[in-house]
Amino acid sequence: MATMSDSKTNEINLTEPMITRPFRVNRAIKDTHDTFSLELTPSGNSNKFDFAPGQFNMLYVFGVGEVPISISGDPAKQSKLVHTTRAVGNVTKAMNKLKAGDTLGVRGPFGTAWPVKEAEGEDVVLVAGGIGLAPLRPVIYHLLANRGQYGKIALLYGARTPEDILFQKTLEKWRSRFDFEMYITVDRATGNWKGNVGVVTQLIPRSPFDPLNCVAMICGPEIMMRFTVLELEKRGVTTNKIYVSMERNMKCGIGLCGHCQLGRTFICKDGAVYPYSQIADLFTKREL
Amino acid sequence: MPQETDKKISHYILKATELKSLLDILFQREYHVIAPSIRDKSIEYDPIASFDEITRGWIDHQKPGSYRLANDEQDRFFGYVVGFSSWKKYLYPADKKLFEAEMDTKNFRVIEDGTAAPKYAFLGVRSCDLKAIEILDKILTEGPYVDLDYKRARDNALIIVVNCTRAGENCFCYSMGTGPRAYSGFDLALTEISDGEKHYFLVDTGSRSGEELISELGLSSASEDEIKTAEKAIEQTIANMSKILNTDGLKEKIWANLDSLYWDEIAERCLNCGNCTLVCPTCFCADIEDTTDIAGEKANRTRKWDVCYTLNFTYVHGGSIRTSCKSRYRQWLTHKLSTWIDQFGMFGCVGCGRCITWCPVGIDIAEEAKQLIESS
Amino acid sequence: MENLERVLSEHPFFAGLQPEYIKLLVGCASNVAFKPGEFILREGEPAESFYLIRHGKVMIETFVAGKGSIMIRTREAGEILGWSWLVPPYKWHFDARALEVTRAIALDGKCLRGKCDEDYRLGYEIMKRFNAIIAERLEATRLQLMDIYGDHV
Amino acid sequence: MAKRKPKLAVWKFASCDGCQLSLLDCEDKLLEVADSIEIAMFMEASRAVIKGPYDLSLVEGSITTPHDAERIHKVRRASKYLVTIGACATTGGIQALKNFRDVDDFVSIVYANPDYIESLNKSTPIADHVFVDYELQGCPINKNQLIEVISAFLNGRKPNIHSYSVCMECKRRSTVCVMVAHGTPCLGPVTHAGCGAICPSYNRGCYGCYGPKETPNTSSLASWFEKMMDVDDDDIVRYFRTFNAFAEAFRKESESHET
Amino acid sequence: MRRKTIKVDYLARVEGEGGLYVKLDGDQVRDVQLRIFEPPRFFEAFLRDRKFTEAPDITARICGICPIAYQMSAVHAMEQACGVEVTGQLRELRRLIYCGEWIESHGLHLFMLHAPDFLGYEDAIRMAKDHPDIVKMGLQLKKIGNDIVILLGGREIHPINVRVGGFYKVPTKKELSKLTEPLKWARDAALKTVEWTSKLPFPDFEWDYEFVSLSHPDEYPFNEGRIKSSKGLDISIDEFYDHFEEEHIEHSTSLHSIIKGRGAYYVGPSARYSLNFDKLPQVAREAAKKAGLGKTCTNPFKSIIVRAVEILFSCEEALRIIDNYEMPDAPFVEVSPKAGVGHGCSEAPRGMLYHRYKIDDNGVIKDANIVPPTSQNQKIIENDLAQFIPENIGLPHDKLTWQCEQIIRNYDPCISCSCHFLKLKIDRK
Repeated sequence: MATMSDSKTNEINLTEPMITRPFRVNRAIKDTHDTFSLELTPSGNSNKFDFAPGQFNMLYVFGVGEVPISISGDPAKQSKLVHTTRAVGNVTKAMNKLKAGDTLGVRGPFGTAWPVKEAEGEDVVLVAGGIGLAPLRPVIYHLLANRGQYGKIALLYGARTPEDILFQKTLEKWRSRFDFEMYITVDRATGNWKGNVGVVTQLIPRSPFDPLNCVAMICGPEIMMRFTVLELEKRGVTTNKIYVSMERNMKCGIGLCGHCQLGRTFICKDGAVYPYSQIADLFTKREL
Repeated sequence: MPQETDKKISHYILKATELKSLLDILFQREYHVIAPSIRDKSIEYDPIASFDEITRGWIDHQKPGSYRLANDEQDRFFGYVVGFSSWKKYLYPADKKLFEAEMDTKNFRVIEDGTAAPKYAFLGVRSCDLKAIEILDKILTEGPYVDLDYKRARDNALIIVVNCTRAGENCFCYSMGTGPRAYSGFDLALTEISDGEKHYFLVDTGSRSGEELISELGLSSASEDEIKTAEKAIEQTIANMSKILNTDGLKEKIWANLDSLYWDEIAERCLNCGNCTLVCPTCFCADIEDTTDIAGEKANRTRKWDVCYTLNFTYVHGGSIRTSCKSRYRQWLTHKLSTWIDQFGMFGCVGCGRCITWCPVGIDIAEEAKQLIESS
Repeated sequence: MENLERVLSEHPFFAGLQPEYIKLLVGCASNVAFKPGEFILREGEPAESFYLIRHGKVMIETFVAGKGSIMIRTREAGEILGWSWLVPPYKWHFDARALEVTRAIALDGKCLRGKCDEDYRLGYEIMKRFNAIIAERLEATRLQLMDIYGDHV
Repeated sequence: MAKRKPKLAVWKFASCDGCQLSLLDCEDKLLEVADSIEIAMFMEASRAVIKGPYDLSLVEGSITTPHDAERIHKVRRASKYLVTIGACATTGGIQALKNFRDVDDFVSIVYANPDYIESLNKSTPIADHVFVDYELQGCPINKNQLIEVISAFLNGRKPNIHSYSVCMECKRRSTVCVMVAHGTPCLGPVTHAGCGAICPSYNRGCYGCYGPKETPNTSSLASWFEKMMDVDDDDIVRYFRTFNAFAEAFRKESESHET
Repeated sequence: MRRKTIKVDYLARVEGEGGLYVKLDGDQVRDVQLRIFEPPRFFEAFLRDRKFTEAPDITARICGICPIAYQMSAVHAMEQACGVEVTGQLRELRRLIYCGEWIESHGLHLFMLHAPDFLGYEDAIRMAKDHPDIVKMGLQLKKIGNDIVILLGGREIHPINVRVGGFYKVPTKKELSKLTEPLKWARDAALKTVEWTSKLPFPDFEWDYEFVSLSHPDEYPFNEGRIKSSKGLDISIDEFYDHFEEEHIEHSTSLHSIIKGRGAYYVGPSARYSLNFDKLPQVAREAAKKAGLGKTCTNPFKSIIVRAVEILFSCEEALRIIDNYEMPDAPFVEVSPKAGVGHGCSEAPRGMLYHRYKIDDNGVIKDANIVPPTSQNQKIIENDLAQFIPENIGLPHDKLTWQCEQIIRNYDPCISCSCHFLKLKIDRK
């Protein structure tokens, strides 16, 4: 039996994509009442974790199980791997209890990436709903780090309530930039909320991007993405420039277990990020 | 895995009485020989330890939802077509431990499962099943990620095909272009001829390993007549194959009927029990199961055959995507006959008929596909 | 008056409306401004007008004892506030409050209803525009009700 | 830091004791279980009773008497998690056969002096009375599944217990299908997995002791029995009316064949 | 006058639910009640209208501890009704599966339920802290018993492979031979167990019981034989109801099985042992002798030694059967239903278990009666208590209570089996 020591984890992981790699939790951050981020220190030779914005990892809590979680950190900071998720299931709830110094298993990165290269020279509109902001954050880091390459950048973000807004500090920082448009709306609010109330799609008509020269990236619940696509189309964005991130029951992460099949694609392998035009016909098929 | 020979296929004659010698060589070479034997009134591919365990003198009668063995008047070794199991159970086992992990206070350690697959010799692989193995090769070894366990088992496996000289009632390999004869991808291929007087095998070689076996056996080359006899037997098989699935435009026709009401009709009969997928030689879906001991100090990860008929299969926080039975049957059929082509460039169905025979209520993929298209 | 006419014709709501109708509408229009926190509409009061928001932000809300003000939707520049003037019994269903300094053009509902009754073509143009708004709000409301970011969709 | 051992309690209602015996039948694991949890209340095994509340209660048996109908509420109140084990606790068990008949008849058949028998009209599952955190099906339950449920609860994960058909386990262990190859009626396609598909491996049709699986299409199976296997209505009623007779899918199917 | 009651609300370490109520007046025992509040489950009622082939599976559910006993009594009764006799290797396999149940059930009772009483532990898990080797040995023994039942029956609780006429599938010689080595270990362990139990502290408590058990001319009884007693009863099983009846005692409402005209009797290991000592294999007889047992055992506390002897016997018997095994041609004898009455009586680990069925020509059960061992022992248990308590009245209350419990546990009562006990009403004056 081969024992997987830290020094050769990388090598084994490449050949045995089903074997998880133990990573150390560097910091556990509570984002909202039910969402949290884990900052992991990659193990192995290089202490670096290379990924493209939009990719996900299979995270394994010892003894509890494994779930796909998108990477939410800065792709340029390879020594700091960040995931953000909501504590809803057993695994994510157990993950929420992890503290600095604990160990978490990582397999990945898997899946396709947001089209940051294709978007160069164009306006970029990012539409996020709920926890869907997490997989888009690496894109924003990338866009802002390479600000000169892009036209207008707009983030349209819908959350449930003001308390559910993710990454508040980061958003504040971005809000103060003049080269970054940000619109946030919540589904319901009480008290002192001075921002927008209403669904995220209502932000689309008024955000200042050029529909003919833009790339749109959407991440959120499927129904929100469906409505968003309609609204973007209404503004004249062509569907091959709209990208969506899909979600299904991913188990292996490498397209070999069949659980995340969506028609002719496996989401873990062919997605999770798709050009909308590629899956438009699958998008509204029931129980596919 | 058979290595391509530089020569074209050669033909030899193996007398029925010499089949034992072939097996003896395999045993000598320390192959784990898997061959058809009878278990609980069905043909099953089980490990055998001696030639005597190979079954002889049986044919099978298969109907939707029914399988019965009967005596073979010609007393052949391979008079039946296929049993319910397929070779995937050796190449891609139903339960496979992936790793163990141990926790010490805060860190855990992963211990890979080091058990390697044995060196198999498969005797009696039918052409449809050979195609099924090729499909699994494509999926499990030619994508961006390789299932190394599969690949290792596959690389070491010796494949002896038996071409079909009898068509089962549920066979439709000819429609799917997967049989009844194999042309490549094997080490040896046998065509059994038993006409009352003579009983022998025409042996085709498909690889260097195959050639080596033949030369060790010292077989004589086949005559033109003998080659023709075998060809005729196979032609007869095609002529006798009554089940037909018209594959012209099948992929598109199935896809165009996603919202057909006919799916509801199937759903009334479908038990969503999963038998069709489990007996399918190409279905590869698997579940990844993580378990622990009571103390929470040891954990295991296992891969298990899964089927697209369960609610859990598409479970995403709080609910299943495919809640209705019809959507689950639809998923299976459309995958086999339509989306599989998009994914892997081939049908996911090889026409072996197992899913028809072993469906407890006889749902017939070929018939349902036909009805579905005609009902639109 | 010329100023109002220009403002009306440039407002997205009236885009494409014939100039003679714009002229007609000016007769029902007036400039209004609200300070932050100031009520624009009050639930239950007669709905006698609607507003083309030119600048600022308005919150549509309702007040529930024990929960306070529940915010339903915000409206911003370029958007329309209020359509209860169009449907009997012509009473506001919600409160609307300015969140920031808000400038708008108020259109007198009674006046407008009269003009629409006289000229069905104008009526149809106005109806089409409100229809789109009502449909959009209905869809948005559905989404909001589904609580799509909650535990279960 | 030493963790406080979670407290386990085992409760019995109308039953044969077989399911709680499964815990004692975990010979290899029993002492391991006892190391990880405090067996605080388990009358079949110990005269020591440690007071509640309990972290995990395993409840065996169905509710058949007014006294038990009250007692189960006390159990619920004393339990953080309540897991029912076995067919009696999850579907009313074999004693739910009386649910289809007049209970007074039953009493008079068995007892000379019926007046002393205090029994409710129906044998009902625990979940009819109190909230149940998890139901482990089977008559009897599978001890490995019991260990799995206990370790899942202790480790805060979802038990790896599947509600799909017995066929899944049958085919995975590559047992020949008794229905297809032998013509033996088998409830496997509509029955909840968990036993390991024992019966077919002994050339016997599944008799449904694990109760209905998820989305069971009992009517399709029953009509195949009738049309293709010459099974009459009386026997179909008997098939579906055994150890999980009162489970909804089985109950409805049996009722629809009553002549 | 000192009034005192001993009350055990829930009897622990017995299968099923029972309690004990004893009323004392000074050292006079006014009342002893072994209370059964196992809810009624009406097996005899819902067996009606079922097929005769279903009886083994249905009656197995009466008791999860000794399902084999129920299955055996049921199949024998049905076979008798239909005029079929199961012989040869199939009969041997039935004995073998019974060996498994005895080893398992006796192992459970001896190590897990009974032994802790003698050593002052509340349960075997606590006992394991001080005597890990003994408890582990017990668990291992029990496991081997279960392994026999699993192999022949499919699973240890409610086995699935027993049918009227034989089995659904019989094992190959190779499969059976896998049990040989573990059984050899078990035999040694059983020998040690006999020795170990013989050294436990036993109260001086003897009684002139009427022992009742099956008795067979050639073998230690499992499935077949005549019903004999130590006081001269010798009847065929068909005659059960001619000689036994279920009596209604005035102070109690529970049914007590008695021998007509004579009263209480004792079933179980000590009864079997005392009536069939000669039929035990030599190794068992010798071990018993070494352990200080005579040919009879009249101290109910010493039933723990007898159980150990029976485990030893079962291992020996199982090894004999496996050694001589040849796979039969068919796993079962075809049994066609025939209207009639059938009786079945076999020796459950805790004593004689009697079944009687009336079936019609289609094999539909018209009437069913089941007399489980615990119902037969109930009166004798109460008698033991009534005798024991006045002699030990000086003991502290807790200790006395515990000893009363131990007296009940001497009988390994299985209250779930007591499918037709009545709920007890307490007579308060």
